[in-house]
Amino acid sequence: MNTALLRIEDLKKYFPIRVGLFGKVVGYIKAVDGVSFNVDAGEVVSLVGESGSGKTTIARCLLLLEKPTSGKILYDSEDITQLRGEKLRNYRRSVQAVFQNPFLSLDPRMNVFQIISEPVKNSMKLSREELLEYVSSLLELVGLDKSFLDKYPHELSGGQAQRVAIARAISLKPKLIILDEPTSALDVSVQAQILNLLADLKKELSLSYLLITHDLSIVKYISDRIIIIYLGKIMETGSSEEIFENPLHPYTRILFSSIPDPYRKFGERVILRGEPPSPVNPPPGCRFHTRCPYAIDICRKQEPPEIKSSLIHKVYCWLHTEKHSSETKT
Amino acid sequence: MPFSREYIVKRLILLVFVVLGVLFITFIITRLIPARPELLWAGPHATIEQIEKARKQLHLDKPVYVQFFLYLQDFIMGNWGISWRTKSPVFTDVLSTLTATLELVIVAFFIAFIVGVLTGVIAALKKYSWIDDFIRIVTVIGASIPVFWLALIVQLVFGNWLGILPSAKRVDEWIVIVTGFKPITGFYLIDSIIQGNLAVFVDALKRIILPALVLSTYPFCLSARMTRAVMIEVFSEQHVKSLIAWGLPERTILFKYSLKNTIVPVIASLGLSFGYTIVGAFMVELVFVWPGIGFYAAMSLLSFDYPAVIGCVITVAIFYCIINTVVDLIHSIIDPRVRL
Amino acid sequence: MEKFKQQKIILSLIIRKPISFLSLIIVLGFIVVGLTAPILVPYPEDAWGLTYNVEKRFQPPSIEHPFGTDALGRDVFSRILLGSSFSLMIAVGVIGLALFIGIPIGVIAGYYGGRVGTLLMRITDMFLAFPPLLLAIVLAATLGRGLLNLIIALAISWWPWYARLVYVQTNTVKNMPYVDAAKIAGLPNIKIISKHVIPNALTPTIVQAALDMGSAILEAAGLSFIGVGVKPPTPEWGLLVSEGWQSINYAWWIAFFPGLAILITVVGFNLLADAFRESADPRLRRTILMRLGVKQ
Amino acid sequence: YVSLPTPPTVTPTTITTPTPSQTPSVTKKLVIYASLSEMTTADPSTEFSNSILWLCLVYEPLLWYDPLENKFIPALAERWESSKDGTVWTFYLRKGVVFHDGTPFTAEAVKKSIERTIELGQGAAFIWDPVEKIEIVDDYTVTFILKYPAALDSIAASSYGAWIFSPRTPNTPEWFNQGNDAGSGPYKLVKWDPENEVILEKFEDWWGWKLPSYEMASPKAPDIFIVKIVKDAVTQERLVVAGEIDIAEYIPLEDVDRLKADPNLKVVIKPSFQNLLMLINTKKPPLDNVLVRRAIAHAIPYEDIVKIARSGLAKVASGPVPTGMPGHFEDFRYRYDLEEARRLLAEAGYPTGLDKTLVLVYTAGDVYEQRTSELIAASLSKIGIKVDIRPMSWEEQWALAQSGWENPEMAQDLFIFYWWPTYITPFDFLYNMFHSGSKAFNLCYYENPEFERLIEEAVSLEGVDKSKALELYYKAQKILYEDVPAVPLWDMIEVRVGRAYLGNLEKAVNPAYPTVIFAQVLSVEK
Amino acid sequence: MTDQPILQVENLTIDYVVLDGIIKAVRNVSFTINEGEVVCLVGESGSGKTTVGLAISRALPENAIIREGRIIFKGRDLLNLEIRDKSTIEDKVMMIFQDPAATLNPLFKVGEIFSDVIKHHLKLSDQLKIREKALEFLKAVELPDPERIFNSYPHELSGGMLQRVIIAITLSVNPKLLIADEPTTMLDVTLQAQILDLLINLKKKFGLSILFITHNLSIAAEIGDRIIVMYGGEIVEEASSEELLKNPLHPYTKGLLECIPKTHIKYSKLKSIPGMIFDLRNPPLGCVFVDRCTEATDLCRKDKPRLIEFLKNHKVACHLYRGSTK
Ligand SMILES: Nc1ncnc2c1ncn2[C@@H]1O[C@H](COP(=O)(O)OP(=O)(O)OP(=O)(O)O)[C@@H](O)[C@H]1O
Ligand SMILES: Nc1ncnc2c1ncn2[C@@H]1O[C@H](COP(=O)(O)OP(=O)(O)OP(=O)(O)O)[C@@H](O)[C@H]1O
Ligand SMILES: [Mg+2]
Ligand SMILES: [Mg+2]
Repeated sequence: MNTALLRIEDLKKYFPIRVGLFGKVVGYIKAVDGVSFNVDAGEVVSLVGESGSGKTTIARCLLLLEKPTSGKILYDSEDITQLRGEKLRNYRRSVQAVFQNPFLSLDPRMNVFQIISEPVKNSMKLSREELLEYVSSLLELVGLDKSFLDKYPHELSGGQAQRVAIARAISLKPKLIILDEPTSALDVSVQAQILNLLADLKKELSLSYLLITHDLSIVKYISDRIIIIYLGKIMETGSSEEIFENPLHPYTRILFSSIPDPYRKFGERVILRGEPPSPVNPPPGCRFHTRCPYAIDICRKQEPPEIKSSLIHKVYCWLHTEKHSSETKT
Repeated sequence: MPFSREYIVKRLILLVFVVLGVLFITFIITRLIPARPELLWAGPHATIEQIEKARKQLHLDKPVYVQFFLYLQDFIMGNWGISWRTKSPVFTDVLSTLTATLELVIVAFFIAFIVGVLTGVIAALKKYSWIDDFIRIVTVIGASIPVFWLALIVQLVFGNWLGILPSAKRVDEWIVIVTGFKPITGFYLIDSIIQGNLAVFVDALKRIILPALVLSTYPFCLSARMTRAVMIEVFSEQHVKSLIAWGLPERTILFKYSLKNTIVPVIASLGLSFGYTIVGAFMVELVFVWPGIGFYAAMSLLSFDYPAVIGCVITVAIFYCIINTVVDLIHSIIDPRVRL
Repeated sequence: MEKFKQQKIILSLIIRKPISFLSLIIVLGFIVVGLTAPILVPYPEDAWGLTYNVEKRFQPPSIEHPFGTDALGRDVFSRILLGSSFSLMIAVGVIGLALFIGIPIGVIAGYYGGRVGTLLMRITDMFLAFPPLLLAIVLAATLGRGLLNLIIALAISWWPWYARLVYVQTNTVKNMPYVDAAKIAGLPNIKIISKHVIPNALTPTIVQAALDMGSAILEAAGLSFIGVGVKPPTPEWGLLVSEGWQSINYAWWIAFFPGLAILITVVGFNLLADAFRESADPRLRRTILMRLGVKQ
Repeated sequence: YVSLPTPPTVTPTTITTPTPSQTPSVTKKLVIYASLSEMTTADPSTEFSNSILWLCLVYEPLLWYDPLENKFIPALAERWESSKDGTVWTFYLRKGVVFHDGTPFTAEAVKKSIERTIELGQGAAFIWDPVEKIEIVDDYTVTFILKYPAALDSIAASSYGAWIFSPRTPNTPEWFNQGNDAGSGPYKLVKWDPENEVILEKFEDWWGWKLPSYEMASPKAPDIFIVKIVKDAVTQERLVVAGEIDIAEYIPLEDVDRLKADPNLKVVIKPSFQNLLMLINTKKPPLDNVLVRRAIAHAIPYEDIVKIARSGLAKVASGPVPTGMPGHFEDFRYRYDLEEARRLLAEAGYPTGLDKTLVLVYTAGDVYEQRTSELIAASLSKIGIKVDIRPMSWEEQWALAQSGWENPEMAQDLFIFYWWPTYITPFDFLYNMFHSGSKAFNLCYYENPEFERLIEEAVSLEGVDKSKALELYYKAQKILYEDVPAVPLWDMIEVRVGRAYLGNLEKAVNPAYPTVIFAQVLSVEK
Repeated sequence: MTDQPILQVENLTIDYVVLDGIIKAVRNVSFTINEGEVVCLVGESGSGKTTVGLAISRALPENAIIREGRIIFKGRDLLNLEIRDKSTIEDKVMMIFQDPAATLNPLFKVGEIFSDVIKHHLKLSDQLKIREKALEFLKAVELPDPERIFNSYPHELSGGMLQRVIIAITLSVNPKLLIADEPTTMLDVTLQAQILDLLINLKKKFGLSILFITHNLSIAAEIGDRIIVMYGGEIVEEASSEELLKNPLHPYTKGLLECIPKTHIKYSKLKSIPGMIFDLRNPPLGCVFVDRCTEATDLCRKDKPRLIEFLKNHKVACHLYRGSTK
């Protein structure tokens, strides 16, 4: 696909487990274990999965905060881990991020002006006045006024702080913003404000988002494409509509039915049993088989193949292979 | 056991490294800082030949790294040199003085720990009351008192003015001779009990009270303050709150549940304070004429008796390391999350 | 019952404030006196040990000599007063030097990690394995008596604490999302260290260090007392106690008052530290507990 | 005061020992003596330091010397005589003496002991330098042939290196330092813990006990004598006041008056032959200028130093030979006169004082030296001489001073220094501190051939012509007085504090044997 | 479900004393819980939900002061109860907490704590019986291998399992009322569903009443019979869950409902509530929501609206609904 802004191919990230005085490696946490997807320009892709499924790790790899164990991350058909000099700077500018806890992502010792202007100062030559003007305009864009310029993070509310973080993220005019659970630390009323803002900014600045979350209600609201991930592997991916209307993977279905819904009464949901297994020794075959109510023999032995339901709706599940689809219905 | 054999092995390796480190530092201090170490080593009244001999003995004619290696070798062979003052091997000197100090330090730590934890618990329970304020002020003062000065004052007041307790020596010679007391382990309190010698026991006990109390001031205040702080912290932790919400009696919550959580950091801080206490013992022993390693070290220090000083330093450092290992072991026994 | 409890709490908080205030007064007083003592002393010659007076030996406290006179007939009060200057010098010197060594090591080891970091921290651990005061004593004895040597000896036994504290702080700060944000923005390491890591990692250390000055005074006095500190006739408090020890049966005031001066000063610092701990943010509290050896 | 921890039936100084050998329990007299410094070695040949304290009780020399009455007291020798030229000395030995190991004492022991001391060549062995050879005439007569005339009676009464010990024991340094003794004296060594205590027990077979008229023995002498190391004066005072020890060696001097008033105590004040000097580095400018040295000598407040440093318990020195010793003269005191000092300094070319700060070293921990140093510094500052006083350990101080022979610039300027005699002769003071042959202790780095000739001649005359010898010593000291290589400060007056029930305490102290208490003459009255 | 109130909270007002002032955390809160009913307490962070819960369990921290109010449980005022020992009350109130990993003392085995609770409340002393009882309840919360869990330390169990253990502990003493303080907030969506499911099943099985505290209106609507909305330490609205969803009255409740992303509409503007909560040390004179309310009038600023039953079984505290009571 030529329009792909960012292309991730078979990304793996293993964290070594070290013990002892000399840090002997006794095993690996397979946080991300062979993930491929792409983010197109102007698109919102959501990465959904339970805690520990590797969502943040993928994001950190994309942000060059973590070095992938293997696999490629292609930007302009070049592997970003190999980028140097101007190209690297260009990539850095194009991909920005907003994190979960706004208070932790703002330096407590800097005021709002310093926070937002820091990346700008680093990559553009602006005079003090220009800088002030630019930062003010960014603030305006995220719905804050000039009076915030010299406030410190602890003087801000959660929502305001997150707006500042967003202003910082857009200050370099990026193409893609990675949003790692941008609202999960905020109260519902504030969450809505931030989501609105993000939606507005996307339109105004023609941004792409990679949204990381485990809250499906947000996903439905904002994203074009959804990737369901479990224990470092993709389970299902497809357009937002397709997945919501026709979830194929059992895990996806269970996730959906787990979302509390004020308009649904209790008792109609599928309850998932058990806990996610450890990423150190992920189960063989399909990773989900230990908790899957529909698991059949082959799930325990062999990794499921990719099944295309439509051009972009893919699922990794034995139950949807020709051979086994009949068994699903039982 | 909540700790593995590997852990013990690891700690032993660590101990070796620590001793190596200490030896390295002492090597630097004794061989590289003084302008002419052989002069110091040969001691006073040394003849030219003796100085030359010392030079040979210190391997000063060899390159520095060879010197260090040979220094290590000597140390491992138990060849800690001959004290200039006592003319006997430092190793035996250190061993013979160690028990006196250990007896003093153990008694002091025992007092400090028991009384300190109790005081801390009271302060934590009576948080913000006048009792708490009082304890706070007393323990802050206690932690700020120069131990040598306290020793002098205590000796002056109790020994001289009030005359309540004897304020010098470990045991009275007369009683020792009268009763035919013979030290076995070197811990007089234990030895006298083994021999059923009440008179020596009482005398030794009387004589250890003042120095031990003085020496325990700092660890006592430390453990009281730690206990209070940690206890209050523990009280605010969810697991205590949940027990309260579930209606368990206060006694159980306090003495069974909270105390256990409190004890680890308190012991850890005590272990850390061992370093200060042992140096405190230098001064306390000096003032109370207590024939321990602190007294020995202080005397050696004043006469620049290098072999003896190094021997003491290494011994204390090894003990410091051992004590911190023990603290870790206790931690692992108490806290199941810690696997060693 | 509930009402009573509240009154108790409020009362206690009110009591705490004056105590904290008092501690502040003591510390500020100490600093001011330490800076101005050379001008203030009533008998400067006595204070500097430039004189003696046969007639005035061992005079008990009086109006003329509030703390009495010593074996050489010098005014004890003057000597103690001037001693505060030396204590201040020692405190600032030791802490300053220790920070000067400890901070770069802690920051480099914490931020860059890796081999160099491990090596630096192992060296630090090696020093920490030494009982702190003991190292200072041996060093002071080797270097010889004198103010500067005393400061060097104490600082060398002191820096590993700060190195470790800074190391831990740096490690925490290094993993904070705001540092990640700076990295994402493409800031070079030097800038990240100077703008984010140092300001955030150092504040608790600096506060801790300032409050450690009491301990520095206490330990310096201890060294002088056992005879490896400053040399006479420097009116350092520990040395004054040691000199007074000789005549304690005859003239208790010579040893008593300098000890009291140490006590009051150190209490001032420790009470202030206490007040800080009570009101400080949990981050600072954690670091203080860490210095006490509490594993978090 | 400290309550006595003894059981009520036991009096402080008499205790009952259930010794298995003596079936009925006997009451023994016990005396504890507190010593400030720890013991050094137990080898009588090489010991040159604090162990003299108990060696004097365990071993005996041929003679004792009482300098205050200027007489010798026979010990192992009953009589002695010398040839006219003072080169042949004959000693007639006491009969019926046995060593602690049971060996009878004969001339062989004398020869072997002294020869061993000479052979080992350590400690005070130099005192036997004049001896050419020792000849055994018969079992109880021994003759010393000397290379040059010398006062061998004084040498034989030396406090160091003159002990006679049993020829039947191994007599190696190791054997001695394991706590064995080979003496013949009134006490034998029971416990040897040089850092804490030394315990001596009465040797019942000592010849002196059986000799009622012998002045060095008392019928009520202690049965057990303990030397307890108590390292500071304050504690010693406290212990003796509390009755936990019987004799204190060192107490804070300002307390002497108070202790004198205590009816339970007895304070003995006796001159000693220990003196304190300030050695001047005569090789280092500006102190190589004799005028500067003289100026310094006049700028030292001798009287005040005695009052402050020793609470008056000392005498202002007059020359390096202490008061009371032969060879001491009263003519060598410097006048404390700041005007004169300033004048001399100006004459030397320093009208406004020295531009260099002088380094004065003294032994750390010695309060008398410290106070003295501080006074000197304070006083010299008045004539424009700045002094930096440095407390050092003796070892450090001495090592620094040693470097002065090679490189006087590196060494200290002023050195506060004690001396006390090995045996009673002015030569010991004058040679050791001022003769260029004595590199170890001539720490003024003083070289004066005329002076050296004078004292060498004087010492050789000591055994022959005492008055001529003294005349020469006078001349030599006159030279020192003018050259000022050192400033003698004070001659010590010693203080011992004992419990009141100790009779003869005064008699038990002898300035020729510093720090020794002759326990055998004590009379325990309770 | 009967209309018999098992718990009546009247005029509960609670302050916290802190170094720099007094936090007025809960003010004039009154509500009831009927037997067998699930009442949800909903509100933003800091609105005083936990404080109310703790007050009912009589487990408020030391610096909390109950200014006034009564908490009547089964006819007895829990606040006036002279007896310090809660085990003497036959009908217990038990509480479960937000963070399962922090609820159990990490230094003790699960079984040890479990046994102590049973021993104390049920006055049992036979270790075997206690153990039996514990295992029975561990089974009841659908934990696999109760024996192993009984002998485990808390850190050896995952969050979901721990929350089940805690539920087992609290249920083992036969409580009549269970206070669940955000028991699922720290858990993953899938586990959250498990625990909610379990709670509802157990409620039926043991005939419990539950005060369920949450900030998630969706959850509240799903499991609650009745919902109480709190804001800034006061109750602003109270109604059955259907009624509240259908017909929210208070502007705050309305806002909250509109904030929840609607699953069916995409990229539409979400409604949100502007502004932030006031400083709890200085609660406003008038309505608590006045600063963020789009419909606020002068009256709202001056006069505090009382909680009135505007519709049947639907109470609201807002001046908009003055006068025209049903
Ligand atoms: N730096 C690291 N070192 C070791 N393990 C790590 C590291 N970072 C993440 N992990 C592990 O990798 C796995 C995936 O973590 P990740 O943070 O990517 O999950 P996540 O999907 O973002 O979860 P959450 O929803 O909790 O944020 C987890 O098991 C985690 O413990
Ligand atoms: N122990 C305490 N000391 C002081 N203030 C407290 C204490 N506990 C709670 N508070 C304060 O009281 C107010 C109400 O707290 P509470 O915990 O009841 O709110 P909540 O509704 O449960 O919030 P959350 O959703 O965050 O749990 C808050 O402002 C909180 O900061
Ligand atoms: Mg994450
Ligand atoms: Mg809460």
